[in-house]
Amino acid sequence: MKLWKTILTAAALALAAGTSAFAARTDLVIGVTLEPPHLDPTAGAAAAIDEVLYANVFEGLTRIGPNGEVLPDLAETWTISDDGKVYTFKLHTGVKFHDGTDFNADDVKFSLDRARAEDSVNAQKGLFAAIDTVEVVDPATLKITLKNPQGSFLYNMGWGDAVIVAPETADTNKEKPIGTGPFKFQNWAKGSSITLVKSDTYWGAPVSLDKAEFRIVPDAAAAVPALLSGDVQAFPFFPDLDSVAQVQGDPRFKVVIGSTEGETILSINSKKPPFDKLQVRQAISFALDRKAIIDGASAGLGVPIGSHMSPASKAYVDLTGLYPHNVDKARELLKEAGFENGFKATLKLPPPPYARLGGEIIASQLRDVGIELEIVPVEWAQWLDQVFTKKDYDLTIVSHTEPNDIDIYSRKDYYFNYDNPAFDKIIAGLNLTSDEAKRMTLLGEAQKILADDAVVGFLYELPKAGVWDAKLEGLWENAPIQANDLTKVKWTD
Amino acid sequence: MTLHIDISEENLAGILAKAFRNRSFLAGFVITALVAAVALISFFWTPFDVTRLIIADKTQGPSLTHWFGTDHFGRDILSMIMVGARNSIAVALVAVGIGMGVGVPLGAFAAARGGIVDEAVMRLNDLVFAFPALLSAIMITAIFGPGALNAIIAIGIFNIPVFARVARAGALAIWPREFILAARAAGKGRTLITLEHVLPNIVTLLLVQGTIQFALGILAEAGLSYVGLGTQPPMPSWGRMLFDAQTRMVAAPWMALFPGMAIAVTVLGLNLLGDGIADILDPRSRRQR
Amino acid sequence: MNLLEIENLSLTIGGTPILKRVELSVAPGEVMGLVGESGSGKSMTALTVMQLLPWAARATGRIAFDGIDILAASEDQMCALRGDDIGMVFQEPMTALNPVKTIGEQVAEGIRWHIRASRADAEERARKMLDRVGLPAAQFPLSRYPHELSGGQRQRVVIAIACALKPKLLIADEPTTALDVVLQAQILDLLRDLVAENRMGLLLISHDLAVVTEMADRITILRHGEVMEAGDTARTLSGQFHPYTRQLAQASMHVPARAKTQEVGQGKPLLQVDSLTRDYPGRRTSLLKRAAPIRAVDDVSFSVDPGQSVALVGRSGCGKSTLARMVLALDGPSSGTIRFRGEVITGKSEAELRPARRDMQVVFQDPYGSFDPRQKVEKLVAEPLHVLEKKPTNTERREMVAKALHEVGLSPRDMDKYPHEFSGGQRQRLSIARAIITRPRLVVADEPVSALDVSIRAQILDLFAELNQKLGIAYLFITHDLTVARAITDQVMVMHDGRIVERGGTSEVLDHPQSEAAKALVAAAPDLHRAIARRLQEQG
Amino acid sequence: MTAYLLKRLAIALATLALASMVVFAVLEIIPGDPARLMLGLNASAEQVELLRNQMGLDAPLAARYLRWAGGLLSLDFGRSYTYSVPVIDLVRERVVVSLPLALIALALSTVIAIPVGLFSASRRGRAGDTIAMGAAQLGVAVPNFWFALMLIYLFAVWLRLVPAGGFPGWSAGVWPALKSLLLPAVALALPQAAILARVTRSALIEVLHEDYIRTARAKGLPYRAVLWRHALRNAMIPVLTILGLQFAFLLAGTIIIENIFYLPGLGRLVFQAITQRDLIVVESVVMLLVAAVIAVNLLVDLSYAVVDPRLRSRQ
Repeated sequence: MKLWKTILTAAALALAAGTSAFAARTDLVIGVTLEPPHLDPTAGAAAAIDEVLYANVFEGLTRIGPNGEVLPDLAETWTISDDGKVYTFKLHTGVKFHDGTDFNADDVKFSLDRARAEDSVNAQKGLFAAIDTVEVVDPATLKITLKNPQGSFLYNMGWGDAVIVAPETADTNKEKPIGTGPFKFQNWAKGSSITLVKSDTYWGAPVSLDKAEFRIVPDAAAAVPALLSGDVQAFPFFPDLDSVAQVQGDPRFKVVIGSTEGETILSINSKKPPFDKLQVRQAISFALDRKAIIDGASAGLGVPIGSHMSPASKAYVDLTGLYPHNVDKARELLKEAGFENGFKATLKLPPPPYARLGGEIIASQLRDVGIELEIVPVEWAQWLDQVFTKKDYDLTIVSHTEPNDIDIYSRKDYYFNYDNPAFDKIIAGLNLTSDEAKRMTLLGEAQKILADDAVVGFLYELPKAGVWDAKLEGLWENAPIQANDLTKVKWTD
Repeated sequence: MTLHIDISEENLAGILAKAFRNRSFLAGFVITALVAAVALISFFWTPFDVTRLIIADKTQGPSLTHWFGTDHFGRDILSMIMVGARNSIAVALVAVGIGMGVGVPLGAFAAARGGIVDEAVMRLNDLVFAFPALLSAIMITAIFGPGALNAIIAIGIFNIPVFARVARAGALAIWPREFILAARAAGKGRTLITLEHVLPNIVTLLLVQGTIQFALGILAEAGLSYVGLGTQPPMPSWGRMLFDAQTRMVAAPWMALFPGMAIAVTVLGLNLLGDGIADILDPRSRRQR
Repeated sequence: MNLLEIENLSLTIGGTPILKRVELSVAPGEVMGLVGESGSGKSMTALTVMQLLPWAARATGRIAFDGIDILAASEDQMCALRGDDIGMVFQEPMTALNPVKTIGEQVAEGIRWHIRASRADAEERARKMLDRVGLPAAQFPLSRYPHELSGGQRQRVVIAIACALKPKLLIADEPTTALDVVLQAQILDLLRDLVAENRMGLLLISHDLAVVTEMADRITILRHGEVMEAGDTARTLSGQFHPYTRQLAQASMHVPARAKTQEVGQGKPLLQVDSLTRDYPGRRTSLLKRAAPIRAVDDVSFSVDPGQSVALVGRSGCGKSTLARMVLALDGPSSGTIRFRGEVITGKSEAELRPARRDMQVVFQDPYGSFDPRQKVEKLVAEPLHVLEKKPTNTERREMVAKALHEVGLSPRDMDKYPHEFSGGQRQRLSIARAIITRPRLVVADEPVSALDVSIRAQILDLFAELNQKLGIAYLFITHDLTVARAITDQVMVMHDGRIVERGGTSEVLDHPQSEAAKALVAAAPDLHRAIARRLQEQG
Repeated sequence: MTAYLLKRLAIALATLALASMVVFAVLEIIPGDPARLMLGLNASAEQVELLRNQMGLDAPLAARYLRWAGGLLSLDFGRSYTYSVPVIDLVRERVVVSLPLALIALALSTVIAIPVGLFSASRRGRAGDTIAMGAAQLGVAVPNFWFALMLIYLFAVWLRLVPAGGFPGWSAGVWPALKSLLLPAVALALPQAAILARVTRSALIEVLHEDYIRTARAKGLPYRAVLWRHALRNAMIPVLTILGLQFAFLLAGTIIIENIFYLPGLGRLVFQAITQRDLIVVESVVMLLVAAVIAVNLLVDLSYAVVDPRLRSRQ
């Protein structure tokens, strides 16, 4: 065996001769699971777009840092008026777009006005809802007036959907993105990879990579071989959590388990009988064994949650003790609700492994309390259509990865079909409050209400496992937003 | 291609005696019977309950308790393979049933009528053959949703032209025979002749094709389940098990190894059986040995 | 010194004895006839000489060819002999040639292989050889493919392949059995000339005593793998000392005892055919055009009286089988009418035909192919009962089948057997039983005895004759064999190129043919009496 | 000959036309609204309606079919919903992966299968035949995706001889590109080779029973020469038939293999397009594959005529 391997490897080396270089590497192949539908972050919701372009090709006024903090970007500094309504941004000068044109305040005004226009195709128009006017003071100064104070405004301006684009190239960014970032777009081999190269005209601190290729590896099974064979050197979002343990022991790789903003929940259609009964929903919560779910669906890497808030958040309140795994209690509650003999329902599962695997486990756990679930796997297209839009479902599993999104429970017509005026009031108050302490209290109350109502089955915070070559440094450990910021990435050789 | 229809001139006892002297047939028969037996036993007994997930026991290697190890949910793989056998067999069997049930009458009818009817049936066949089977199966399951039932339909549809072709070719080889002329001279109509004389004489041909399609059906079910469009959990199926195993190849290779072997062995058994039947019934092979 | 010397040859295939102590010799320039019924081991003897036996075959004894011990020869030595010193011609010309190679390639191949001739030389020699066997360059260039040739032409190509290198010994295994009598005569002439020209030894294998008598200097008679008798042809056959030889010779010349037919003609004819024509569409020459239609049956009229036995003779492809199928209402005519028992049966539906079918049955040539092997005799023989107005009960049916079986000389106990349990002759009896079960008035028999060995053939002809007498059934006998026609029919119709060219009393037509077609047929037909007479005459 | 070819051509075109209707009809009933998918979670009903209108999704069925079919004829396949580029560009990018892959696999399978089939047929019943055919039986029985997984772990992960997957593009050089197609080609080819070897063997054995083989032997040709000169060409028709079927399978049935090796080929394009409801891509690619299958079958029909003079002269 061993001998064979030696011989064959020698043969391989002979074949591969001439391909290796000894100087420190300046190229990187990053594995991503999903291919972006197009390359314009201001015109699509897909996280895959940001994963390639955010901070690399496109930049905003502000940006989100590795731990979710707001950092200055194209805006060098800013001042906020006392009433919290007027923001004055001082922009960097000497910034050029990749097509050679200059960047100035007009571009910012254009970008923001375009994003909040009536016919805008921006996927997150809500980010700009508070803006009243955008004024160009001079080419390096911009004044934004809000309709009312908004605590999260600077954070909002750091989203990928709020990056600055040039008016000349705005319409062609989907195919050929032109931004101000340290990397410029080179090539998109559809279905295969997207290549970025270093921009020579970058205004900021120079990056150390010359070339970055985002290789699309849609099949989780292919991730490990791709990594082991050296084809791909980094998977910031490693799709195959079960194999993490095995890669962990390998000195060639670094494994980083970080947090995300993904609250993974068992969504319940709470208007549809029997789920309109509180006892039924609570019974489901008691029936769930979160540890088993995390072990089975996320390789034991997730953190259990008791409400819709990331444990990493300052506002987090630990409510996991509210519904401990208790089959007897669950059966009792079902009996109270009139379902002594249980009932049947469907569980629609979108494609990600956390949903498909978690679904199997949950089906098995609910069977223990008498609820028979029929598992219906659906593609994202069907999920959006049937579950999200038409609300034609009983139960589903999905991870809500947007940061600070507890307000979704107050949205009218959201697919949970949840309606609680008390909760809506808290959210409304939250929007008008910029005082940090007050906000924390309100957020705590909101979490408590959701947990008490057992609106959905709160499962766990989706883990992020990053796996990359041990010689590589500078990649994000956590995922406050879904992005692969390459500005600080370098090889240490 | 000429088609040689053997008209066996022996009775059942003779054929059976020959069958058990044929190595292919014997090996195929033993394997197939074993798989069928395992599937049957699984209705009454399996080493472990496959409906219970015991996450604490997940991905354990083969041991004395779990001969083939456990899967990512702590289920016993041997038990899963046993239960999965009935699913694989059921899907393939029903798909062959659909193919035979529709294809054979169609092919026999085309051969009996000839002319425009024959042409129409054959062109319809061409049409189905023009669609790559797996691609179409994926399209069908995409329309109706994944699941064992839709997998059966998707696989079954593509069995129809296969059986139509075989039945037609077989029937066309029978129709010019003198005994058919004799039956026509006796005033029998096409339908009656097809039923009384043509079909009984192409049964063996269909049987051989049946085992081949059965084996292909098992492979197809595995393929569909492997891309996640076949049998759905919690029902175990071999392809589904491979689907679950694909991301755990390095960590838990036994999860892929044993279901893969179950598929290979079953398909091998069926193919050997088909070969054996063809061998036994082909007079030329007799002449040689 | 003999060219080929076979001594004490025994052969087993997979343990089954095929040949037992066979002795045979062929001298240069001599024609040795090897005669025997099917299964006697004639072909196996030839294949042993060629060493082309199946793998499981084991031969003992001695075969010497030109001083070479064939049984001890290596495969390489045999390859050198085959095609060079020993040539062989097979029975089935339609399948003996490779369909994807030109006749030129196939004839030249052996030449190139054996004498390492250049392609051009080999082709030139092949050309000459084809000219010699009667395939002139103008009509048959080397680039022809086998499928473009007729059966007789193909057999000439096979002979050209076998004789291309002027072998010392030619083995011809039933070279004319698949051909009609006229072609048979031509091919036999060709073989005779080639033997004479090159002083070849010829081992001629045949089941037909008359053919062998005409051709062979000496004769060896084989039965069940054993030599029954061997010797000078004329003396052996005229003397008929050995009982088996006598049995064979008599069966070959057998004429069933028949009382002269009832001179009928009273009332209407049973079958009346008027201006019957059948065209087959021509081949498609392009998407829209077709060649002119092929006329298989051309304006044929005749009638058959009740109880009358009529022969329809002609060369293969003359249209006689097509005519028979139309009479049986298995095929529709392009124009013309057929009346049966006075009623028109052309253009009728299957349901309307039922009454006619009751009175009209058929016996086919192939005793193996005419029974569905999946069904038992009872069901097979009872098949025509389908047309009865009243379906018989099970008991009635068994009784009827039993009676029919009895009438053809089989036991009613055979009812529960499968066809494969019967021999060829017995199956033809079954075939006849099936034909008479509805007590028909007309039986159409398409070459009913041509696939049978002579001794069996004699028995079946007797049965036909007996049934004709006993049940008054009229026959329409389709045959290419004039002896059969002579044996069993009152009237003969000669068919040529789709037309009936001559009709008359059997002996009248066969003894004094008027038309060219009939004359050719009669002249070509081998006749044992005549052949023996000629042999004796030659020897003085 | 021309009549034969014209007839085959006419049948092929009719099948193609019929197939286009089937494809169109089938995709009409796939659930899932492409417009909704493109706009994502937060789009309003009006936005979705607007997009549907822009994409021409609200036109009547027949009109849409005619527009689509007409487009196909002029090689205008429309624009991808998800990538918003012309479908023809997508196809062009993918074909340079799928076609070479299929061709390499086909060549590989032929090169392996024909000699093995010849070997087995000429040694029928002996040890060599039994071993070769046993291996072929196994080859047929093993699912190719499972085989692919095993290959990856052996050659890419353990021995690191070839890449585990991905395609560097032909611009990266012919050798690296070929290297990345090697393993998938082997995974595809071996099971096909097993089938082809079995067909070759049985076709040869069938032919070896023919009378003309005896004629050739009686000519003095040694067995080997008979096998090559007389048997092989006659056995080509069933072999060609299977080759034709296999090419169709290889070109289109690579969906699973392309996913395992993450090759950007047509199979994966269509698989992704189905899940993303990029119907215009699905329609076009499926039609393209169907056309390829029909074209290959036509080619096979043509090659019959080359091999068999009986067909050539049939008027």
